[in-house]
Amino acid sequence: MSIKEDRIVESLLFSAGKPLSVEEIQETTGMSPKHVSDAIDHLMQSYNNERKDETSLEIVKAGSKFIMQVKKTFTEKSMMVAKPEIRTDLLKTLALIAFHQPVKQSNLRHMIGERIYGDVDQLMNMHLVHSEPHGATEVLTTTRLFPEYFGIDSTKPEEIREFLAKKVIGHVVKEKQQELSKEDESVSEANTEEQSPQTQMKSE
Amino acid sequence: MSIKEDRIVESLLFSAGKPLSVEEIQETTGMSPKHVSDAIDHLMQSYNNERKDETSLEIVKAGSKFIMQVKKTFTEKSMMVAKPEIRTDLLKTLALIAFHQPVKQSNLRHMIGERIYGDVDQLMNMHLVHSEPHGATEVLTTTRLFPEYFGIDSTKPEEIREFLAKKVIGHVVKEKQQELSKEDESVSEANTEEQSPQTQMKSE
Amino acid sequence: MELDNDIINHLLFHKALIDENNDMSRINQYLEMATAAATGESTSIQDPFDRSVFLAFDLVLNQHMNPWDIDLVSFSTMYLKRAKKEKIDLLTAGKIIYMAWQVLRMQSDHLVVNMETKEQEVDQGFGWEDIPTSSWLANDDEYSYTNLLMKMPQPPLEEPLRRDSTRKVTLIELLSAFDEARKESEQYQLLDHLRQEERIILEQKARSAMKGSAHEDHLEEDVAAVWEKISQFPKKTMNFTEICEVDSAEERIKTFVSILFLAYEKKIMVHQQKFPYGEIFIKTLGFT
Repeated sequence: MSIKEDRIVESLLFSAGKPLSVEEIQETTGMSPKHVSDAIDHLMQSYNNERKDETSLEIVKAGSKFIMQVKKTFTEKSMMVAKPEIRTDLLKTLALIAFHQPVKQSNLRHMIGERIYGDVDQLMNMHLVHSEPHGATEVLTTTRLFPEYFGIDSTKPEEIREFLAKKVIGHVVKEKQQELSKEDESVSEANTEEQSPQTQMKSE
Repeated sequence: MSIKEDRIVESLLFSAGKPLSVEEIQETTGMSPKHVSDAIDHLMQSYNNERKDETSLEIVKAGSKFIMQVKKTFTEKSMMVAKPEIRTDLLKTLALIAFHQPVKQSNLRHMIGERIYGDVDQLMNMHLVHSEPHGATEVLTTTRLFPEYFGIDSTKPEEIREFLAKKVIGHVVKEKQQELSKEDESVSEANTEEQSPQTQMKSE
Repeated sequence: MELDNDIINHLLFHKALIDENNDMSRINQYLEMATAAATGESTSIQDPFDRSVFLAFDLVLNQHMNPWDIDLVSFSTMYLKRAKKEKIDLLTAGKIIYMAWQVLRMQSDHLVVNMETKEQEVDQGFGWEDIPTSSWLANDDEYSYTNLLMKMPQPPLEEPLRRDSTRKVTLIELLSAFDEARKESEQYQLLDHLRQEERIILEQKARSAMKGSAHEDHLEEDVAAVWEKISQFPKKTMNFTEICEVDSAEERIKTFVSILFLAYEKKIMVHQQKFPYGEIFIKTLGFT
């Protein structure tokens, strides 16, 4: 039943949300490697060629694995609805660590409470934060993965901190500018409204 | 460009991994509500009807939102890569609340015992159940997330109740039918055994 | 397999329910179908009436009989009358009601397609919607929704399989998160400060109230004794009455004060549903 096997592999590639190897698909489905490869071939043929203009999705080879993803043309919009891989609470804790590093865990507890312990565990599991014993507490820094992840061109904690501080200032300034420009817009809108009767009068 | 809009909405439904409302799609894409609804209609028509046998995916209405998900027939195989989150016991408690809602916590305690307190806490943490103080007890209802989470095409308690009743009766009917068909089999087996010597005799 | 007279009688009875415009030949057709269906699962339904009802629906569902050929209004009235008078196998009844739903669904689909409003006919008298399925399901009997649900191996709710995918977080999001974290941290520190001040005041008040009383010496012992009872309790949750075995005012106060202390020490969680005289529930924390 090759058609049914195509469907099973399709549902797997869809639900995984990450690249899957032939072995992984084989283990989950119990299909033979040949059947898995055939199914992937059929799906790629269908998605990327036959139905190319009738779908926004594609199946591509990523390294030795395969992934179902949104075509490049459509990524910009779809990115906006996708879930971020670090949930907001955890991201806040990560940001605090990155900005205050090297920072004692006990100090962070004073800042945000008991939550810090669980958060640090999770961030360490994600290899984004490193912890070093220091007396009765732990001193936290970001790992080498951190600058890589956020595209920061430095691995030194002090430089990362500085870079982020500058960015925050820039960010705040930019936000402020946007607020101001919005106010400007509403002012100019008000102006347009004022002008429009004149324009009407002119056209009359 | 309705075809391109279909593709954009498709890519959004694919990427979100959670139900999206027409408003959310509208905000992300800048499309008009009418165009968004049209695109969803086209996609549902294509996935769920025209290409029904050529895809393992479907687009369903979940509460008042929409989501792309794996068809039930293929879930079991793909479940291995994305495991279910809620344990059976808790799902049953939730199914009780959803059927009897609005229901007093004290009544549920009579049905399933002390366990209800812990279960309700967990379901509330998952934002699937809402609790409202009512005299000495709490009155429980399902939240708006409930139909979204399970892909139930209604937000009305009566319709949710009917959905659940059908599922339960459906299960009972299926069980009964299996019992009956087993009985039939054993009857027909017995018949075959009885007949076969006769057939043999005739052929002799 | 032979059809018994009862079934034929009941099929003839169905003839009475079928639209008069249909000719007699139809019933012969049904009889033929029934002969075929009789070899199927319907044979194991003992009650002839149920069997006939089953067959009637089976004809619609499996033999593609026109659903409008069964008059549900008169049929349901007859069926309910019978159900009230005699004890009917509820499993079979459930099955029939479920099938009736399906038939009703087919009828309504049919109705939508035809755009012919037969509403008036349906509105008169008794309809399937009047059958109290919800009360049947909400009852406390063996066949209630609750009991059926608890006996099912799988719950009626299934988690659909959706895409488990996430995207990377951007630097901008990290910066915004910092902005929010900074504000939240300020609020947290302020609240924490207030909480500590409150705590000190409360402790001072409690100490001065206890001073000189006989309770002061025994309080720690009392708390330890109650904690011992709670930790030896087989369940993680219990209520006040279970802990306070001796029913005297002194014992109740002793237990109650100890519970408050244990709650303060975060060893237990205390909650009450009916305020102020309802039962007090105790839940142990951080111990197994």
